[in-house]
Amino acid sequence: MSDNTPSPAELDAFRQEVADWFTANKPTDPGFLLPQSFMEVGTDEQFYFLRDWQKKVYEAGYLGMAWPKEYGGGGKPQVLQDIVTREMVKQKTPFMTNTIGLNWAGPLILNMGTEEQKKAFIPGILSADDIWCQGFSEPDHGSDLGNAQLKATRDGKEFVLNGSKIWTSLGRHAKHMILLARTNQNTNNKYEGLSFFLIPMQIQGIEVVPIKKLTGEFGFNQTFFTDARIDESCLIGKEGGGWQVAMATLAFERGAVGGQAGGHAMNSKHVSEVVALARTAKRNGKPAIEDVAIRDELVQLIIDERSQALNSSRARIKPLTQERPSSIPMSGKLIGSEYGRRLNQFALSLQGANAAYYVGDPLAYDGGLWQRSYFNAFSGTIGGGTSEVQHNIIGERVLGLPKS
Amino acid sequence: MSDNTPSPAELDAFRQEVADWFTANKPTDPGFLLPQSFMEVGTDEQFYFLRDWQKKVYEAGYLGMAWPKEYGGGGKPQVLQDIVTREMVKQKTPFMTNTIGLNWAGPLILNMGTEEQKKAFIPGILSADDIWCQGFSEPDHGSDLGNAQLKATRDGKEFVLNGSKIWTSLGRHAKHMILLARTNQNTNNKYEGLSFFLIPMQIQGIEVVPIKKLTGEFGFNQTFFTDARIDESCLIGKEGGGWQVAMATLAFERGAVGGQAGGHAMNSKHVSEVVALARTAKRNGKPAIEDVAIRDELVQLIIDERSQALNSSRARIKPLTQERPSSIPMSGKLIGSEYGRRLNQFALSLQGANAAYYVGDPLAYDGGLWQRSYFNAFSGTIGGGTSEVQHNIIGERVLGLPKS
Amino acid sequence: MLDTNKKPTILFSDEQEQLLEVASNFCRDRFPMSETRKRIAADEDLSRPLWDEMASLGWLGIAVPEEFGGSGLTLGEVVTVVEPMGEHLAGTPLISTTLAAQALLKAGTRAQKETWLPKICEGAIATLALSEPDGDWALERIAASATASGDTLTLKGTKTFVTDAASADLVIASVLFEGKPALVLITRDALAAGKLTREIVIDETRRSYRLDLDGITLPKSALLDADKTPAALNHIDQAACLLLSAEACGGANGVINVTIDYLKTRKQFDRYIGSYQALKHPTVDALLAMEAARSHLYYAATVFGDGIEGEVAVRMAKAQSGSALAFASDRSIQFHGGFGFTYDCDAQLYRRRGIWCEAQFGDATHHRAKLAEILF
Amino acid sequence: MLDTNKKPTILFSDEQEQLLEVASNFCRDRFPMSETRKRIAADEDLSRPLWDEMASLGWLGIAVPEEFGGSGLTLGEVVTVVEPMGEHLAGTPLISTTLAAQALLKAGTRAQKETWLPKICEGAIATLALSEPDGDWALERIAASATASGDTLTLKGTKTFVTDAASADLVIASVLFEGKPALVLITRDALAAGKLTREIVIDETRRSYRLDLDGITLPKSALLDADKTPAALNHIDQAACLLLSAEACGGANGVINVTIDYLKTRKQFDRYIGSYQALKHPTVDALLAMEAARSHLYYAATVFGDGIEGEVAVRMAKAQSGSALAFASDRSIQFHGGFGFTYDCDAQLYRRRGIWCEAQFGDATHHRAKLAEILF
Repeated sequence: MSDNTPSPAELDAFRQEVADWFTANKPTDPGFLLPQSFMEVGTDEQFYFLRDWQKKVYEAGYLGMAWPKEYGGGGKPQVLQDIVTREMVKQKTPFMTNTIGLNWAGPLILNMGTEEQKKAFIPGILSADDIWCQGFSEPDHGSDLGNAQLKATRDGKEFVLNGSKIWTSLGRHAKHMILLARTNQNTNNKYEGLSFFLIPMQIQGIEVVPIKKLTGEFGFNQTFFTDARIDESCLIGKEGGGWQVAMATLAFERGAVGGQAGGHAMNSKHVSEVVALARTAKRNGKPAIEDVAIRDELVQLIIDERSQALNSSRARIKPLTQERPSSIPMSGKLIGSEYGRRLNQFALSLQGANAAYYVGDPLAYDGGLWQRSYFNAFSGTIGGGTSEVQHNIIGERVLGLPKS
Repeated sequence: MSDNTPSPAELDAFRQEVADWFTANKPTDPGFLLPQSFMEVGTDEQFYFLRDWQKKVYEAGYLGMAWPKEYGGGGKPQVLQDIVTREMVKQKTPFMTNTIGLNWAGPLILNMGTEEQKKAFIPGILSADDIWCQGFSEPDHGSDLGNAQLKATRDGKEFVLNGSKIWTSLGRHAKHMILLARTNQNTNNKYEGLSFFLIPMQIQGIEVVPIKKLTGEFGFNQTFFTDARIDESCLIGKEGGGWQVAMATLAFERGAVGGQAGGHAMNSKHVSEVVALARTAKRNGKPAIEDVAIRDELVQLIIDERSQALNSSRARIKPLTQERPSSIPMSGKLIGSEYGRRLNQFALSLQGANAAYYVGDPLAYDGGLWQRSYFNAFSGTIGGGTSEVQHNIIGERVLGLPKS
Repeated sequence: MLDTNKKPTILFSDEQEQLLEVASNFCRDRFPMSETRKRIAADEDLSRPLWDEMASLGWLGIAVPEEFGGSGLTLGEVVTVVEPMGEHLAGTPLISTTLAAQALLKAGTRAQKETWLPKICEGAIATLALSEPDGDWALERIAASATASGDTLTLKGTKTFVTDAASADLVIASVLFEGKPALVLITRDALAAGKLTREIVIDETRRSYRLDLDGITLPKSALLDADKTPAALNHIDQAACLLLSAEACGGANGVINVTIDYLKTRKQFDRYIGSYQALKHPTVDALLAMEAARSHLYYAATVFGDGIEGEVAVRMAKAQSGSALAFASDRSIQFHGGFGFTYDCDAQLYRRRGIWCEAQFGDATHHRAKLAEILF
Repeated sequence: MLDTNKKPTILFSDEQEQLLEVASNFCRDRFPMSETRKRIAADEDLSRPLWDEMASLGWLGIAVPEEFGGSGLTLGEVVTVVEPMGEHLAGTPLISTTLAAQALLKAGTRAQKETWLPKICEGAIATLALSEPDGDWALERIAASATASGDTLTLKGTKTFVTDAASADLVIASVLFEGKPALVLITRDALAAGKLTREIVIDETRRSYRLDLDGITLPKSALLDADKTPAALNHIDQAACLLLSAEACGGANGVINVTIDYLKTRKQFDRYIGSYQALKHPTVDALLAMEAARSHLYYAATVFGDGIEGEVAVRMAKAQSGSALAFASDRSIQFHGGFGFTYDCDAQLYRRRGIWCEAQFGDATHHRAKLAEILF
């Protein structure tokens, strides 16, 4: 996006500047347990804390650095944003909470939106003044997006929305939603009846109902649409062309193509933190890490975490992936989510009797983060196609095994 | 079978007598590795050694003790035979190799056979002079017995056999076979076309071809029938009533009903032997059993082995099995066979570099028994319905889950 | 070393059979999941009438000798009551009270037994205070202390996971006294306001408290018999493992039933999801793990207290049952898919119970390590 | 301690790419399973022409400096040749010879290097004699010994798993000399008849021998450089782990392909068995374990020799690849059903190779224990 590529020396200087800024400005412990991703934002205090943090980062010039200046971006080379993002991960700062805006809606609007849409939406996405949510999944056919049934019925220059969407994170705080809806019930091909909209959330006929998660907390919602009317200008892409727009959006989300605003979206737990926990927790009067059975499992987890990083590295080397080029890309979600569940579960087993504490008890390790994180890990092994479905997909598409 | 039930004192005396006899008479190491069951008898030297041992036990009066005297049995109470069998297991003597005769054919003939058949067959079964084999499984539909396709076509007072049976252990040494064959192709119900025969093996048109096992050894055969003619007197049960006879036979085999001749049929490996191995094998200069990771796995194996014994004990207590009475009986094969595979595999992992030795190398632990036993363990997890099929059966019949 | 060639035999008494049937019916009737959820939502202690009913059934005195008002049976009979409670996720002070009574029986003075055991049989709630803030499972590692000055003991330290303490008439705490582990009897009146803090625990059916001992004073007669205390602590450890095993076995069975119900009724891609082997086979594995745990449980109940054989059996039961419930409930969440991720799905309640059962008195790894010490 | 936050990066050179392609084609062509089975049945050593062809491709000198007639590349390039050999279950002296050359390079005297390395590059077969009858993986624990008398060394003891020894021109054995581990170079002419006994090993593609050292005498000049020996033993250990990892990764891929072929063509109950999730899902797990092992392998190849980072990487590769092959081949036998139980099914050949690969230089448990020492 910029002609003047920075020199190595400039990059080094920038790296240092960024590291210093985050060291100086990253928020201190708010006194309550923070979520690990936007899907877990369950309370207002969590939300406002995270929104303020994103705003601060943006105002310091460290978000949307490679997005066009005319819409509030920095107009700078992507490499600078990447440096910032890596530093945020490294310093374990809170994530950027307007994730759907920054990684899904924003890139989509910049790529396919009208000039008006860009002007209207992009600045608020970056500043976190305008929160976005997504309306893809529906109850009863979770992973089967193409089967979306929420109706958008044309009525002159408007569409009337009826139906419901589920797992709408930040739905209560969102100003806008990206929505996949059915504008035509009678197509031969179910995909051709879908259209894609950018809709306002604060209108009559839209009700957001929080879903209590297995953690006992909130974060997801079910959104009900009852004769909610939107203008036809909310369409993005062609009427009936929603499936293509949705696929493009998911490609942005996966980072398969560029265009994300930057900043990290998730504070995943790493094995190094579990190692630290094993040094603290006691077993028979000694640190748990001195127990041989625990060491053995910890090493296996380190190997497994590193497998994922090494898979990514190897995926970029063609001669080392030519027999089954899709094997590593298609299995990342399965491996990562199952690893996450296992890591968190193991972290509990280190805590002795104190594994039974929960979020909010002063004696809970790390404020009960591990207990909550274990439960939330199921969003990875269930959401976006369960691990069982992932096994099918890999078996059939990578190994060419017959369908079940 | 006897009126004069022995007194406790008599039983104790008998127990001592038996223990003394086996201590004095059990065979010494023959200098070659013995099989663990009749299915693994692969060489003539193994066969003759085992046949002689059975004969010796029989002639000492310790086999078929509860079978009728008039057919060569002992005519004594079953409790005495049970004492002998337990002592054989305890002293780890070789098994009784005419297993099909003692546990399948013998009880069947005593139960359903004619007086002539009893006179003709029972004494040779006990003395091991007449070895028996079984012809149930066929290639291509291993577990689906009811689908047997070997044809027995009536021709006057004879039947003409055509087809093939697989996994016929001791087929080369057998004088007789119990055979399930199709006497009628045109029944509505596939089970009604089956008949059961006691046939001679040494006739024209029967060819026994050894199958080389994954161990590199022999023991199983495929038996080919080409216009082999047998007399109709070979029928046992009614023509067309073979399925019922087969089910009755399998009930004898499982020991679900009494009537077996006694003596044990298998030298299974037990975890106590793996513990002994772990005390011998070295790791970093110390006995492997001092390695904490190994101890942890060993304890789990001890727990799992004991689970099986405790399941059997609990299965006899109705109030403790009433929710799912078939759960324990139906899962024994799956649990036992998978445990066997796991135990043997773990035993290999204790042997350090020497795990790579195989049967016949003087440095192999226990003569390479563990390596062979691990491979042979697959006969348990594959034969008689694979572990995968067992999971289906338990899921559907015990838990009532829908069919796959 | 244990003779692994010996065939272990489970015995089951007529009393066990009767109690199991009565308790199963009682739990089905009194602890439907709707009631459990109501109680969680209201954050209430167990209703007193329900507790009194349990007392009137004689359940609090099952393993208390007749001379003290009990039935004179064993903990093996208590198991048959706890197991169905576990299946229905009942959260009652039954385990706490039973264990406290065992502590009294094993190490109480004659006066303590005569005062408290009959009251417990009639419905007094009692509990133990053994754990400490480091969460170490080694019960003999005690930081809390008692110091004597004349006839008065002054306590110091913090005890954790003191279940049902707020409604308890009696707390028995472990402390160091004169350098050795000791048990002291703290009556409700000795607990000043503020001494108990409600803990936030993962199993929401539990009522657990942190007990601040600092400054609590007791008469010296509050000490249990010092000579018997080490054996009593060992006994309590094993008794707790036995009862928690029963609770976990019941829980595993309960959550397997929750899973099966869903697998039989939920459809995806036009098939009942229970027809998919990816769900069916692990559910079978959960069943087999639970069946094995149950066999170990009732063997442990059979040989409880029988020296090494008893200790081995109870540790095996604890290891196997904890793992069985953990596996069954973890898979249950997963197999419920999106619904499994919601609070409304019962799978999570069992998963929370599973974490509780493993965290209390040691998980499978801990007990396997202890078993290795005994067996090898 | 290792920085687990650092992102590890695999590098892959042009030479590696070329070698991988050439070796893959070569193995497909020269080592079809039919040839492997013929060789097993005939109990023959590798055909000399085939070995000479491998030598002429330069594979024996890949990691030998140019001054000694090699290509001056690294073991990372050897990995790309060994991996396809593992996939096709080729049993050649390539690993033995490469490791022996490494021993010479790291601890050989100038004269030893100049004499032997060029010969090896041209096709001489060499091997190591490190293991001893107790099967312990700790290479520094040595019972065999050498004693000097004047200029003559007399050897004593037994070495095991001396692969390809009967066709080897050179054996390098570890012994204790003056109380310290030493390496001695034994040429073919120093081995009297009867000193080598063919071992019966589970991997029938291997030719393994027991070496009776008793009474073998050598000139003192047969000793490798004593100062460099400890480092050389450490290097050999890691080099062996690297090459065995390559072999195991190749084997895992090979047996997964065997399994997939069967799952796609065999029907039971009127369906291709590969459509059953009970077979499909574990096969996917085998694939993912193999992919992970391969990633570890090529990272280990990238950082080989790089101190702690290198050692950690190679131990991880060895642990992961051994487990991957064990799992994939064990499941392959099972999923072939009755056919899997026969010698004709290729799954057993891979299972045997898997046991060999784990038994040589340590299995996953062993390497995890070593890793724990480094990491914690």
